[in-house]
Amino acid sequence: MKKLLFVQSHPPHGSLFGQEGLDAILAGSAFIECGVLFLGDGIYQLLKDQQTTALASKNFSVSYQALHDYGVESLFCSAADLLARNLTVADLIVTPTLLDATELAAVLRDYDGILDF
Amino acid sequence: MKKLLFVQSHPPHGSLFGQEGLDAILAGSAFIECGVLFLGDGIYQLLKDQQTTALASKNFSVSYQALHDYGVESLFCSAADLLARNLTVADLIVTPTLLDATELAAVLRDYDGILDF
Amino acid sequence: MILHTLNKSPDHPALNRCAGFISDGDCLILIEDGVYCAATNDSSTLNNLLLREIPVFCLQADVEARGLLNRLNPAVQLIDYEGFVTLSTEQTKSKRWG
Amino acid sequence: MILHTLNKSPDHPALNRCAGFISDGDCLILIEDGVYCAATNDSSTLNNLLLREIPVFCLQADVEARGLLNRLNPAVQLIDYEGFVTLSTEQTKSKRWG
Amino acid sequence: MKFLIVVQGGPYTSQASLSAWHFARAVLTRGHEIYRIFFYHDGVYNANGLLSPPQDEVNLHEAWRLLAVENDLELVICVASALRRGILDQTEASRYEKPLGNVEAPFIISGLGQLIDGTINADRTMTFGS
Amino acid sequence: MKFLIVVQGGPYTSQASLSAWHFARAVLTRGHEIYRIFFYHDGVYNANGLLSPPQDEVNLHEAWRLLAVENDLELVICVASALRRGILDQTEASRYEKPLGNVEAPFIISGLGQLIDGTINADRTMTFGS
Repeated sequence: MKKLLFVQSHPPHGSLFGQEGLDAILAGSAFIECGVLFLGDGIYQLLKDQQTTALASKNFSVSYQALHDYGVESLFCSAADLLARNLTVADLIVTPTLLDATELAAVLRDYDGILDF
Repeated sequence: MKKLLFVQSHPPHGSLFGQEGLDAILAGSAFIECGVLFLGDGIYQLLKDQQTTALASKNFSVSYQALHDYGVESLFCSAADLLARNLTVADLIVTPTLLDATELAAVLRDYDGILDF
Repeated sequence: MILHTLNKSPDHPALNRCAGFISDGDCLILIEDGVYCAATNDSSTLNNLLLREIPVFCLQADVEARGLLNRLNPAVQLIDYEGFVTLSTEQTKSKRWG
Repeated sequence: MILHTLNKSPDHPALNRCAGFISDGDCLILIEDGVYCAATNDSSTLNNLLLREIPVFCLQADVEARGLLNRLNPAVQLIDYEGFVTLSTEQTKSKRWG
Repeated sequence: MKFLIVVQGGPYTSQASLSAWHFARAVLTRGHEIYRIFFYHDGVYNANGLLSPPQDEVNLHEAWRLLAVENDLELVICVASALRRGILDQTEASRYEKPLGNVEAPFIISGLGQLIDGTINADRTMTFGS
Repeated sequence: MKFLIVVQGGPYTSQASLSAWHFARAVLTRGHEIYRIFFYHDGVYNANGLLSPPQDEVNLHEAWRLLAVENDLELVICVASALRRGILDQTEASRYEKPLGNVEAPFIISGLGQLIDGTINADRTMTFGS
């Protein structure tokens, strides 16, 4: 195997999928080339200005800024998902590559393995 | 409190909500007048001919036949939910009362408390 | 009168299903991932509820945690957990959607 | 080529989302609550996949447990867990939807 | 007013436990009474005394325990939900021939009657689920 | 072929564990190899030795244990997922000053590296989630 794709499809804080998925991405980056695909509500993990003090939840999303230092450069999301949520890349902590439906399917084909969260 | 409504909104076997919800209904019937509302995929709990041997899951749905013996007579479902799933009451283990949107909202108002599963 | 709580994003069928069960005098509080339902102004389901003058609330801690403080439909009211408690005392019962 | 597994009923957005990611040569297996997606013949999403000659399978144990054996879209193929394993060896990787 | 709070989600996995805990504190702050907190479905995992989250995350087991001890609250977990999920007190552990349980006071294992009793005798029931 | 099986759902709560167990047995029946079974997220609850389901329900902990013992399989649970959910072996119990853990062999607590190693070295990865 050469490249591993992690798929984040849950919004942050409502469940632990995002946080434990990110842990897996960071672990993966030590062993192999990794990409991350944000699908559906998963893109909300990247929204700026998450203030978790009052909720007493962990603001894990800030750690996405460290992905670059871990050598994880390939971040993808669906342009349609972003648009449906009234978001632009300027609203996000890091800048994923915006893809259309054909390009998204190609990303799944391009990677040798997929881990879903 | 005079009457308690249990709402079943999950299909059977995929999660434990249906089975543990039914346990609560049976427990409730010992203390108070109970009604059951099947919403959305919850109506699938009542589908006949569930054969769980190969899956090794518990066929809890047959216990709905015992509700009558427990004094639980008020079973409701949405006519629209049934139609959307290509089902009729003949497909069901027990026969709930089919309600339209206005009648469903009235059921929620009519009961003194609601427990959701 | 019913306090409806909803904890799923508009990606899920909860908001649309819930809307049909909300009567005059009821109110709706969006909690957890439910606050995403108020993150855009173009949800026809939510706007229909607001047009019917159904009070719609968002739990502020959940809004802040998700970075949505400046993105909410302005017709939705922010409350804290104490406000949530007050709402539940004002209504006679509650129904969970999710 | 990808084996797509889907475990949610059509009430959830999984089926529609998944469909856009299925390429020629891929196949789809409906498991757990996913088998409800094949319980009606009028799912345009599923029928579009079948028209594109994407093979669609249902896990028989899940179908039987839910009482759907006589209610399935006839274009969907029933398989057991061993057939599921065989599919996963024939495709080069898998993607979970739910 | 007296509140029954029902927790149906496991700690961390869903936000249900955290929301319920915030709500319970607000009930007390507003001068109301908590009739009982009933843990059902995955909610019973909150009673597991072995929870050892990282130091930068809330320990929900400990948070419930403190809230109960300081305010004399009843924390009841459903026995049927608990047993199949491996949440046992010492009595159940002995019955099922396990070396040691993982549930201690103020969490109490009891039956679904406590859920029904709560809905009947509390003025309000609030359910938090996943 | 060698399979990595990833289990992300808790026993009973979701069907994920039951599906994964059926799939694992079929992998062996078809003459393939199981490289590892990795329990992540709520999947770690399968490792809890205290599971005591009713007699008419499958004991999933016991089902995994037997499958592993009879076929010499690796059952690995993620340490971070396990600790915050109160799933501890004796070593972790001692470290966190708990009287006794609830995890024993053939379940092994290890890190996420075992998940990544599995995806790299197995021929196929199959994930079961809630």
